[in-house]
Amino acid sequence: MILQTLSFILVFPGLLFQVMCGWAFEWLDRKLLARFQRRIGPPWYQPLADWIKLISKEDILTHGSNAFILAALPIISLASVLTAGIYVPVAQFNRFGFEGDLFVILFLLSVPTLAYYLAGIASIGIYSILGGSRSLLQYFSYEVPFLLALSGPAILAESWSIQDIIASQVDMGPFSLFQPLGFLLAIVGLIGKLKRDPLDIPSAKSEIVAGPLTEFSGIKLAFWRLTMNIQAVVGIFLIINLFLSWSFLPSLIISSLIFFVECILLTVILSMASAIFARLRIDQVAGLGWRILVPLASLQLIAVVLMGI
Amino acid sequence: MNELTIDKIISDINSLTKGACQLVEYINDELVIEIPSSQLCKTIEFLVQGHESIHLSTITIDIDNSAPDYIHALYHFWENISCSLLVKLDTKNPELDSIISLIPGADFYEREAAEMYGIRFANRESTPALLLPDDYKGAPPMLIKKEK
Amino acid sequence: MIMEKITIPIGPQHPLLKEPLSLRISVSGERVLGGELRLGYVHRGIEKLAVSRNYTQNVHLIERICGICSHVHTTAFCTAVERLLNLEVPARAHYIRALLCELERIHSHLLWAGILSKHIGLDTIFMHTWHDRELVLDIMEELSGGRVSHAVNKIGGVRIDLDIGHAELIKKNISKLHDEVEKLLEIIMHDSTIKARTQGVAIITPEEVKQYGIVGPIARASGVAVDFRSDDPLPPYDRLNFKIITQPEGDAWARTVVRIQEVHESMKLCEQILKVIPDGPVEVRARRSVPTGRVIVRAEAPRGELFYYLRSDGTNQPARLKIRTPSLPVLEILTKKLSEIQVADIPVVLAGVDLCIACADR
Amino acid sequence: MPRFKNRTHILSAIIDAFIKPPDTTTYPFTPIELPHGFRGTVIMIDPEKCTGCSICIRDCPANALEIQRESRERYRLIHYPSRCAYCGQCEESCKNRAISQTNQTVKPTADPDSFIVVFKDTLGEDKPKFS
Repeated sequence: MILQTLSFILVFPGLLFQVMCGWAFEWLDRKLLARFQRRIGPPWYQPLADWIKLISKEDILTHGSNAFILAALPIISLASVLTAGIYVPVAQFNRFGFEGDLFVILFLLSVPTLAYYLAGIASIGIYSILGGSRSLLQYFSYEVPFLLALSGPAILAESWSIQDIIASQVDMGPFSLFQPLGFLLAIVGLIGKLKRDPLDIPSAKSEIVAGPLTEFSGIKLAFWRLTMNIQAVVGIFLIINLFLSWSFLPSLIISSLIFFVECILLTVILSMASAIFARLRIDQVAGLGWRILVPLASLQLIAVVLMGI
Repeated sequence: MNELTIDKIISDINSLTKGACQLVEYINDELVIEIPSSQLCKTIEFLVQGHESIHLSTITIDIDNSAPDYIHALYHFWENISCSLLVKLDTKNPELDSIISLIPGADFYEREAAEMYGIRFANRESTPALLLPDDYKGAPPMLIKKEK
Repeated sequence: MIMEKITIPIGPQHPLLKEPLSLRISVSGERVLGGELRLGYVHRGIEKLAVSRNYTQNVHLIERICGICSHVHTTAFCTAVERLLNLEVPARAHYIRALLCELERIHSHLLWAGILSKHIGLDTIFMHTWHDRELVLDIMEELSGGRVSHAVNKIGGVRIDLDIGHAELIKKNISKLHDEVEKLLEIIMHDSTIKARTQGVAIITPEEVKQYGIVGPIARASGVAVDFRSDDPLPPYDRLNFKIITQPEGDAWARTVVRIQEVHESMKLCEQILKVIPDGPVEVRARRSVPTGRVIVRAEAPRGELFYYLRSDGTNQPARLKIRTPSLPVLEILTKKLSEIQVADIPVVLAGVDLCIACADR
Repeated sequence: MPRFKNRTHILSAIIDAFIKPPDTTTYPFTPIELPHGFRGTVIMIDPEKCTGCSICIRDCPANALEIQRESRERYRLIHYPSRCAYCGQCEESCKNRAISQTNQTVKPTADPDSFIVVFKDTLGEDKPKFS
């Protein structure tokens, strides 16, 4: 029993699976972006090679920064996304689901952003501090529409358990059909959460070098990268579960196949978005978030509530 | 707007400087007018205010080794023809009036002239180094004679 | 947002800069209060070096002022020496020089368009434009044997001659480039995120153009039609037809549009040159010692007016060579433009004016 | 406020790029083919043609050529590839067409100071190469 639980945590859907998916996501994303830009792109083992290279690099601390905090932050954020990953059903495999697990996942997915902000403040550096404050500003812009968008399926399913949401989609059909707007907003929110282009303002290279991660190197940076990748994977899994679960699935193999195909499609959408949009300014993001996304998300929510009645 | 013509500019500057100006030469059909350094600001003010699309290309400092008593400072203007003002400076005490109040864009050129040739500019606060390091201690580089 | 004033160093090493330049920008939160500029990191003393070398060596020295507009530098220098020598350069040599100048303009503007897109986070356009630029660099390499340092000019003419194969290659690559630039122009003219980032940023007014002596595409984007290809044309530009492109807005977006349309115009010029290029020799023998005299040459580099002042004292070495590159007046106005903007606009301001630090420092 | 329309141009550009084969290449482990006129290694094919006029040395902008001369006939012409700017001026200046440039790239070296090529040697091997 303990062995089984341990294997859940360490192998599937826990550590090993998440890490593999994270690297697969990174590779696919980079490859797609490269192809959109007329490049060949990296070979399949590139993320692993990069990671190994990073952990073998020297770890440099800026003068005056707290070594313990800087080491703890990437570990905390990695742990929180891995925990979130365990609770997210993968191809309808869900061992740890409970009522209200959606809340827990959303909270755990926010931890890396806060750690990211703290990393910016804690590593003494001008670019880091600017990047940190930017990441917090951006967090306030995308988080509200993201939460509103994700609460749409929960209200429609009348449950805060992901398992129930999937189950009610089996009855009613994928929720993305009922709330396409919510689905779109969830993707935009995910882009903001992952700090990907065009919402990569906290780490805008040409402005503030690498944002909060400027002073990180070696194994800590490797953990940060892994955190970002797994965060992306968990976010994609979450959105697929909430919006794109299908009702007419004859067998487990086909349903898993469809699940992963949907994940790949969502990755393609994310890559395309980063290929075709220029980075926005922070005031434009705040405007976008509060003037467009929040009203749209509220509209969607009202529509969902009306639908429920 | 009145465009620059060679005859007109000569007569204008001539009357402005009360005959102190002197047509030096055409540098391959391009106009060079020598004016006394005291008349520099006045002439440039006239050029800038009377002509809409004139711009200062650069300030060239030139020391002719065959006539080492003078440093030549050339202010190259362009509107529809090239017109350069030549000011002769004393080598021992090279000082020019700053024109940055008339043409703010002359700032870099004056700074460069100051650090490369050691020319002092009156009517401006300072001439911080433009290209050389801040702690450069040696003589102005362009004045250093080549060692054999 | 309440935040105390901090200073961000941009440069000498920064992802934003392709060449070393030191900007110390004081910001309060996201608002930029002002900037301080420091040049000289690539100062090689070329003006001083030039007076200790003979004219033949100087052609190659001057080529190395800049890695992007190297050809127009040597064209201006060779023209200056030829004027002092009173040398009648064959017409074909002039046309080949102009052809390379235009190719260089295309490649410089495309390079710049890529850098601007990269700075606003649009790497796709960066990759696409730099791919298109390769077409031009291929022509350059085939023609002159070097991608950026062409060593084409010599005093008295050019060292290369066009043959049928070159003409075919140029026509083929230029027609390919036509399609690509058409697409690029469509994207830049209509893309709303590019517009959102560049419109209204760092507006340079026509008054400032005059005050600071700003030239080239930046002046033209402010509505000032200054182009030394038509104002003071080196041959053969007096015999070629081309349009001077201006935009009235004066912001970063107008500069973008002007440059991309100039690429278009340059491609047409290349085709025109290939059509009208006369036959004949490409060089004449030049004496090594140059008669005493002074000469001023103004040429239109990709970034604007390139100014050469050359004085000879009758030997085989120049007595004074003064080079004013078009980036210098732009750098003067830069610090003025770096205030009352946001941190995110810094790359747009810097990239939008198309700095060439190597040119400015010399 | 950014408006998100007119995305079609760039979208079609990236889809176009995705369909086409990539334009970059993997690292070439074999020598790449350079254009005919590429300015590469400087060589002297026929030392007989060299008369020791030293015009190439006068014109070389990078001081990459050096002559060690004892008399009109007895000299040694040395080329330093690590200093060379590959501008092709020596080829241009040589009246007897003794020096020429190939379109081959220069082999790398770990020791640039002693990387020298003797173009013509009528001094004899016993004389030291470095002056």
